[in-house]
Amino acid sequence: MTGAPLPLASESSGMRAWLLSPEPHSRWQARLGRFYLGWRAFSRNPLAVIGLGIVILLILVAIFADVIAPYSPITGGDLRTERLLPPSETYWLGTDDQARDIFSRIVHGSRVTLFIVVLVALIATPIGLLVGTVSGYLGGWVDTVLMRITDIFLAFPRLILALAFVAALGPGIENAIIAIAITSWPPYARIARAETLMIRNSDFIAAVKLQGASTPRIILGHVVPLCLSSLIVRVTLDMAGIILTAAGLGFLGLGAQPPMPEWGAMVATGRNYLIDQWWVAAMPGIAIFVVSLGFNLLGDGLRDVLDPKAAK
Amino acid sequence: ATPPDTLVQAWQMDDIISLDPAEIFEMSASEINGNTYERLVTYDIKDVSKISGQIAESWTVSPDGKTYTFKIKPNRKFASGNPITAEDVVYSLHRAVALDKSPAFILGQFGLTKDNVKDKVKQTGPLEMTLEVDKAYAPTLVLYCLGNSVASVVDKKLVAQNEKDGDWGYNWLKTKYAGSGPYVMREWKANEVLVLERNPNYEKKTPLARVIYRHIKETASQRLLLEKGDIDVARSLNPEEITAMSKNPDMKVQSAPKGTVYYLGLNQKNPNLAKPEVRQALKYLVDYQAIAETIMKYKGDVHQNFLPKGFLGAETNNPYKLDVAKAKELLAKAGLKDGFSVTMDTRSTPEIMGVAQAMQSTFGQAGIKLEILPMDSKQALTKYRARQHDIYIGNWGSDYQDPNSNADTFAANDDNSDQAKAKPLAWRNAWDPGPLTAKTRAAVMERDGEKRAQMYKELQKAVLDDGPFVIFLQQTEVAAVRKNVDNFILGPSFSDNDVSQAKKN
Amino acid sequence: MTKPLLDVEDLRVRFHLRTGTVEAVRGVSFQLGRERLGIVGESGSGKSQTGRAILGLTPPPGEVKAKRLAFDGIDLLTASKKTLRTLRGGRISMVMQDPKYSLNPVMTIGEQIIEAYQAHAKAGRGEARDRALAMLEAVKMRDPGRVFSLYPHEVSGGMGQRAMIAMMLVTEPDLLIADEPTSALDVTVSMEVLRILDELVTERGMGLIFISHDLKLVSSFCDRVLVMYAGRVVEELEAKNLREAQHPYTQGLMRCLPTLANDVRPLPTLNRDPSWAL
Amino acid sequence: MASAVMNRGGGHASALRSSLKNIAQFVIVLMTTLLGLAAVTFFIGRVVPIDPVIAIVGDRAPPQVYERVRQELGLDLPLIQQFWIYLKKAVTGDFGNSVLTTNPVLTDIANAFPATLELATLGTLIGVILGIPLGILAAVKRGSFIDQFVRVLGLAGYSIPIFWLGLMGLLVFYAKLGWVAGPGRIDVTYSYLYTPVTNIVLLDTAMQGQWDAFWDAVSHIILPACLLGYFSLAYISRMTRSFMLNELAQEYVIAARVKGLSEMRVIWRHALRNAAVPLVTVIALSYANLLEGSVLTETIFAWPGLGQYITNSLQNADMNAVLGGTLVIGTAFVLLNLVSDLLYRLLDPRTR
Amino acid sequence: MLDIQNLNVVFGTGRLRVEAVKNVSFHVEPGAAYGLVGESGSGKSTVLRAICGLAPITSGRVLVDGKEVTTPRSKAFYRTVQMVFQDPYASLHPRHTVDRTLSEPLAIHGEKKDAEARILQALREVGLGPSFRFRYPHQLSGGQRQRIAIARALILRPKVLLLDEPTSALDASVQAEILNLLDDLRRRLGLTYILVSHDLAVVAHLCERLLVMQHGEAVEETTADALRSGDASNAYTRSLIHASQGFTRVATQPAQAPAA
Ligand SMILES: Nc1ncnc2c1ncn2[C@@H]1O[C@H](COP(=O)(O)OP(=O)(O)OP(=O)(O)O)[C@@H](O)[C@H]1O
Ligand SMILES: Nc1ncnc2c1ncn2[C@@H]1O[C@H](COP(=O)(O)OP(=O)(O)OP(=O)(O)O)[C@@H](O)[C@H]1O
Ligand SMILES: [Mg+2]
Ligand SMILES: [Mg+2]
Ligand code: NI
Repeated sequence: MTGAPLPLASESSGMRAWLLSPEPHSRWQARLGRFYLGWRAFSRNPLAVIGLGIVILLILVAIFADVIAPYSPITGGDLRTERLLPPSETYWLGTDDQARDIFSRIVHGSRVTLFIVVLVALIATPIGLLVGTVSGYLGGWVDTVLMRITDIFLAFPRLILALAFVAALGPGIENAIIAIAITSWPPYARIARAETLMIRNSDFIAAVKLQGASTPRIILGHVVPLCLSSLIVRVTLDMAGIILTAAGLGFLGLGAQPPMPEWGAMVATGRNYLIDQWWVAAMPGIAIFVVSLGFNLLGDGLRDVLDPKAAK
Repeated sequence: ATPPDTLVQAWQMDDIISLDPAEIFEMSASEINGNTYERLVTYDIKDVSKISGQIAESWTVSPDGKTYTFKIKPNRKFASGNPITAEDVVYSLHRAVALDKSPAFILGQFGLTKDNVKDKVKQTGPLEMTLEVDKAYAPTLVLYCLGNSVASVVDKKLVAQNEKDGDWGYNWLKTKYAGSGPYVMREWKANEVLVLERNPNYEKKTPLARVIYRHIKETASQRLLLEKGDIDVARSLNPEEITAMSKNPDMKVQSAPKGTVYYLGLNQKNPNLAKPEVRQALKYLVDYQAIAETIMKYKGDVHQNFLPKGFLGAETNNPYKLDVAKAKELLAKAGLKDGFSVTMDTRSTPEIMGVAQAMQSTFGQAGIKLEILPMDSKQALTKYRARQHDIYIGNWGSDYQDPNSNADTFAANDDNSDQAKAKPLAWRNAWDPGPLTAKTRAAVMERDGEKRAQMYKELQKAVLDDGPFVIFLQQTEVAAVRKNVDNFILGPSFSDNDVSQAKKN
Repeated sequence: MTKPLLDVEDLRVRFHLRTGTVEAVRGVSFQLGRERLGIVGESGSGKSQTGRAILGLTPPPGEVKAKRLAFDGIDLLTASKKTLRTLRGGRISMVMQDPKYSLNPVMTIGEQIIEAYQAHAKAGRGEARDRALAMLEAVKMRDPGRVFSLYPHEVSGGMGQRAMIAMMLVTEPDLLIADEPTSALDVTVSMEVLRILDELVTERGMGLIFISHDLKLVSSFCDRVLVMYAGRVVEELEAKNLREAQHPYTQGLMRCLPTLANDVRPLPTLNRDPSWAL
Repeated sequence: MASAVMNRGGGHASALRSSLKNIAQFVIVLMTTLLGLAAVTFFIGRVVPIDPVIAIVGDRAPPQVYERVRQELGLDLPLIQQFWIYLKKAVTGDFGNSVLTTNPVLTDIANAFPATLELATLGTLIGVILGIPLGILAAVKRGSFIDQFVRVLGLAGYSIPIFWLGLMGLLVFYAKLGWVAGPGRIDVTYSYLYTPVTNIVLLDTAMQGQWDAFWDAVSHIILPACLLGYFSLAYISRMTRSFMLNELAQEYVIAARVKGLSEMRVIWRHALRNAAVPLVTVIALSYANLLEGSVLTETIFAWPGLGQYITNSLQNADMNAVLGGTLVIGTAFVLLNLVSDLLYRLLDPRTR
Repeated sequence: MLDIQNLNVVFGTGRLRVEAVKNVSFHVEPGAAYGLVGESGSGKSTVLRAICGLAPITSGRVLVDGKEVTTPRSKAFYRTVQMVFQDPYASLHPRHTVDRTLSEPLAIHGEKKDAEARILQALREVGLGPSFRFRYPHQLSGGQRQRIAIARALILRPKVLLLDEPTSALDASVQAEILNLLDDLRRRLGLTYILVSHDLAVVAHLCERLLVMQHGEAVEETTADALRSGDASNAYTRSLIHASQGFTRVATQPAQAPAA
């Protein structure tokens, strides 16, 4: 955002004027104002708003799963009579091979999905950020070593590495998440490093250096916040990939443990009934698709807001 | 579509790791072996108790029951054109024992070792040889073992040509062929394709020129290929797909019970599982019928004894059924009124996973919290062999057609210590079967068929009542075959799956 | 001055943005003959947008309106894309501020000049090459043959700017718009570049619009000056009379510059009157 | 997806010296990367809770067989020593034998890698041929219908589970419509008409003039290739769009317009020529990703490729095979990096 | 106050080697303002950056208050010497408010207690009111940004201010305001300046003495008064003076060609 010229016609209401005030009176007003500006830019993009809606919906569903789901996601009905039923009024999205209600499972599965997404973001982003900024800022042999390591991780077949980790740590959703996180930080490190390289010679970094700031202080306080936005965008865009990788691990039987209603695992089971009982795989598949799409659209919108140079 | 003189099968056959008969131990490889090699004797797949000669014309057992003499059929040839002689048979047995690969114990159990095999297995004439065993075993046991793939007769001349550094030609034969069966193994590309071709020297010429096995992991892909006619037989379909195929007018569904049982192994190191009431309770917490009719439809029938149907002395009574109340009662008696938590090592195949989840649900009804630990089969096995599991869900296929094969593992445990050399299933579940071990050993020596069968019945009863095994199904192998294929035969064991007389109309 | 080369009346450039509409140029009118017209004003006063609007190169969200916008009798507002294209580069050219950004970094300088020439003249490669070399020579490039095959990053700023001028003048346009052509250059180098421009204008009789924020420079270089403030022309006068400017804005701009000649302390600053923008 | 970060420097100096230096640098990079990969893979192999001996001898093997094989594999030695022995052998080109297939790992890979290479190359070609024009179109017509279309197309590419799309593709185009052939690389009927030389079926059949076989192979590869192509298209078109937007906003594009060039020329000759520079890296990355072999696609299409090979091996603790496969992929990755670096230099005079 | 002796700065090695500053010496008295002029790339900025440790000193000595500086510079050094950069758009952290920017130096030096008051005072000193305190850089004009940059430099109460073309990115009217501010601050706070600029008039306006640099070398040291009277011994200096007077149509001696 550059010094935007004043709008000619602006029907500014009190609240808006306060938010957009060129003279904020407190840190909070300044921050909120910035946020509001971002939100305004964001909300102009209908697809991004849809994305946000989807993500919020996901969160709501995850919170209220117990209320929303009509049946237990874990214990099924009678194997002989309620197994693999097509969508109907009783079972909105049909039942699966264990005679469980697919809708209830998807609803509860949203928690797992959210868990995966949040945890991977919380593990991978800081690693990538730290490796990238330290490497980019310090340069020299630190850079060489860190980037070599990054390259090695990057050159590693991703699913294989995840598989190996899961194999080593034992299957289970937490380990799958760790595995995914461990395989997904290198691109973030690369991005953060590229960003850092651009920032590190800028005058404002020179200025803090001249105030005697220590290296950690510069990296954490000044470099990291600037890399964060492009990273957030990237992570959001990667969310779909993360869910799908988790699904891929589930598909290979290494992700979530049954009877946990993990969407990827559900699709994986459903694959056996794909042709005749299409709903078993299709329903969680659609859920994955919608959520990934939501994250992608959101990421796209965020890119416009947080990363104006990439958006153009 | 497939060529008229070629049968194309789709199969999950990534388990093949060797085609050397001395090493073959896996399902897929056994089937290939069955169709490409011959053994001294064989049995009728419709009635396995009828044993007949294959390469042997006749045989006799010495009165002390320790020496077997075989006469070889004259004028028969290997696929290479070399004549089949007693020398080849002796060589093959020497070779199997000397190489000492995994299945070598099938011969080794008769006292044959690397060092003594040259004296115990001897050529006594151009078409005559003798085998000497260490004890007077039931002759059927010995003969069944000689009908096993490990005792396949290999072409000595051809193998010797390819021998290197005294390896008995092993490194060559692993991927090549030197036999006399109806088909010749022409090409094997691991995880891709295996091609059998008609053996011109076989006495009963096969109707088909070629049989191709394609490795197709994805069952849905197999089904689509079958429907399109790009394969003739789909071997790995899941129950729902079989159901669909059975309704398809172009297909027929064939099945045969196999000598494999599905069971839960309850580790006796777990204090809860070590209680007899708990073991019993768990046997009442499996919905046998529902599993057999839904998840395992076409894939297995309810079976609760360790000897599969078709084996000598096999019991067919299935006393247990789902009875939650009874189970609760038993649990209360064991002092576990509120149930307990337990894990189950589960191979992540769709079937096993489905069954495990069904059990998870019924166990839950009695308050037992079952946590399923999905893992790869090799991993599950590693843990199982280290006795680190709580419950292991798996299957056990008999190594040869004799009841001892299963009794030896389910009902006998010579040494229950952690350092034990042998690791039968009883040992893996840390179960000391007490007197049953001796009984199992005795049954092997019983030469009277009737009496022997009776002994096995007793053993089965004991294990059924108190053993740490919840046996629930006997496997059925099922294949969807296109209507125009005839004489595609699924036998009682994998080596009996026979395509030698298959033909296409 | 008979028929003007360029006739601009009430030119307006608007940008419809998310935050509202910005009017960057608000009713600019002027006429240009074969002379040097300077446009000065502070940053953001609309100088560049005026220049770009003439060439029809207002960036996407922008919208151009004018009562009259004619070049040599051709109405630029209604002209077809094709006509515009032949005019652009052919008869009207533009030299931009920074050679670092306005030369394509992956094409050699020679290629870029040839391309400009061939876009307007049906000429073979050989002829175009000769023209390009001649043009490089005309802008006083010391070793035209070498510069011809250099990439933009391989030449200094001054050389790049000269190459840019060569590229824009190779088609012998009638009107050249120079948008701060020297502000990225050193004082000494910029004098050289200006000298070249000056010669070309005098020799070829082109019209020149010289956009700059440097009043001192414009006053010494141009014939006539437009002073812009907030998208409007607040004053138009002969360059040599700049010191006698009437408008307080122009006066202010002139005075607040420190000079070697007389040392005023503190420097007078500009007191902006909101009425200037009206 | 991996990033498309570019940070390649370069100076101006005699080409020979710099290229010599580059070769040396490349070898060092390759070596350290491979060593790192080998080490990580090797030690992963040791922590995988699968007993490699069981994978070889099976479940029923008697104890003495088990013990013998364990010693044969050298599993009784200290880890570091095992790794050292492995490295020494690997240097001489001996990656050991695969347990699962009994073949030398190198032979297996020589079979599996071409299959993946064939698929990945075709997929990338599709992705490039369609993705770049789409990306350009979206950038040029920013905000228009086509832009939204490309965006949604791309997003869908990111979001749809590949196994789902793969099976649906088979169901529709193979089973229902019959437009393409089913899983597998070539029909049995044709599989004996040619001799595998490169193991790239399309190449082998074409070189041997077996056109029927060639077309059959084409009909087999087309669906999985399109599938992978779609995923790489999704990525490439979006990156193209963003690079093009970036270039189109540059001053030199305006300068080109000032010169009176046609819009086509401005876009293709000026903007794209510059956008091509970072795009090369993106394409190389997406190609590298496909070269890893998509386990899931390969499973569904019964494609005996590297992804399946390694996964399968890993599940069976067949560590020789996993190591070999990982090293091949690592090499491919580093090589692709090198190629994209060279192209980068070629395309961007500033880095020469 | 500041003594530069035979300063050399070399960047890179081998074919990338650049001798940015060659053997430059000068001395600045406390409270004086010293100018550095020269064409682009002549090493003016590098001299400043070398003084404060942003560029390596290859050889030579830099003395502040008679004491040679250490590498890395001590915290005390930063309290003595501060710098203002050329581009006000690049010298403020885009995500930090003015408040954060100004409190950062205080936090670094552990002077948190009267931070509030000092920030407000610093703002006042550069002629900005408290209403600017919570703005982000994008909410400020170029001139205002430069004032913030000056405030940041002053908040630690340094004795020496290094000014690297502080006004060249600004409009003429804004430049005047900043120059006045700098003039005023120097008088009030008794600061020592080193000012880099390519604009002779600006240097002459602010400084008493100045050094003309070309290709990394000191060409001539002269005074503002000498500039005004136009007597420069060096040809290069003369050409600078000439160029600063605007465009002259009469054919003159072509100026020094730029280094390629
Ligand atoms: N693409 C655009 N979108 C929105 N507003 C724009 C755009 N381009 C220019 N403007 C606005 O138009 C106004 C005039 O800009 P212009 O570039 O003509 O100024 P200028 O006089 O050339 O300034 P400078 O001396 O800084 O080059 C400015 O307020 C600017 O913010
Ligand atoms: N970090 C660096 N690495 C390599 N070379 C550098 C570096 N910084 C400056 N230089 C080189 O040192 C020389 C002097 O640069 P410097 O920035 O000091 O010039 P300047 O006189 O400030 O020019 P300007 O007026 O353009 O700011 C230039 O040739 C420049 O390319
Ligand atoms: Mg401008
Ligand atoms: Mg400088
Ligand atoms: Ni990138």
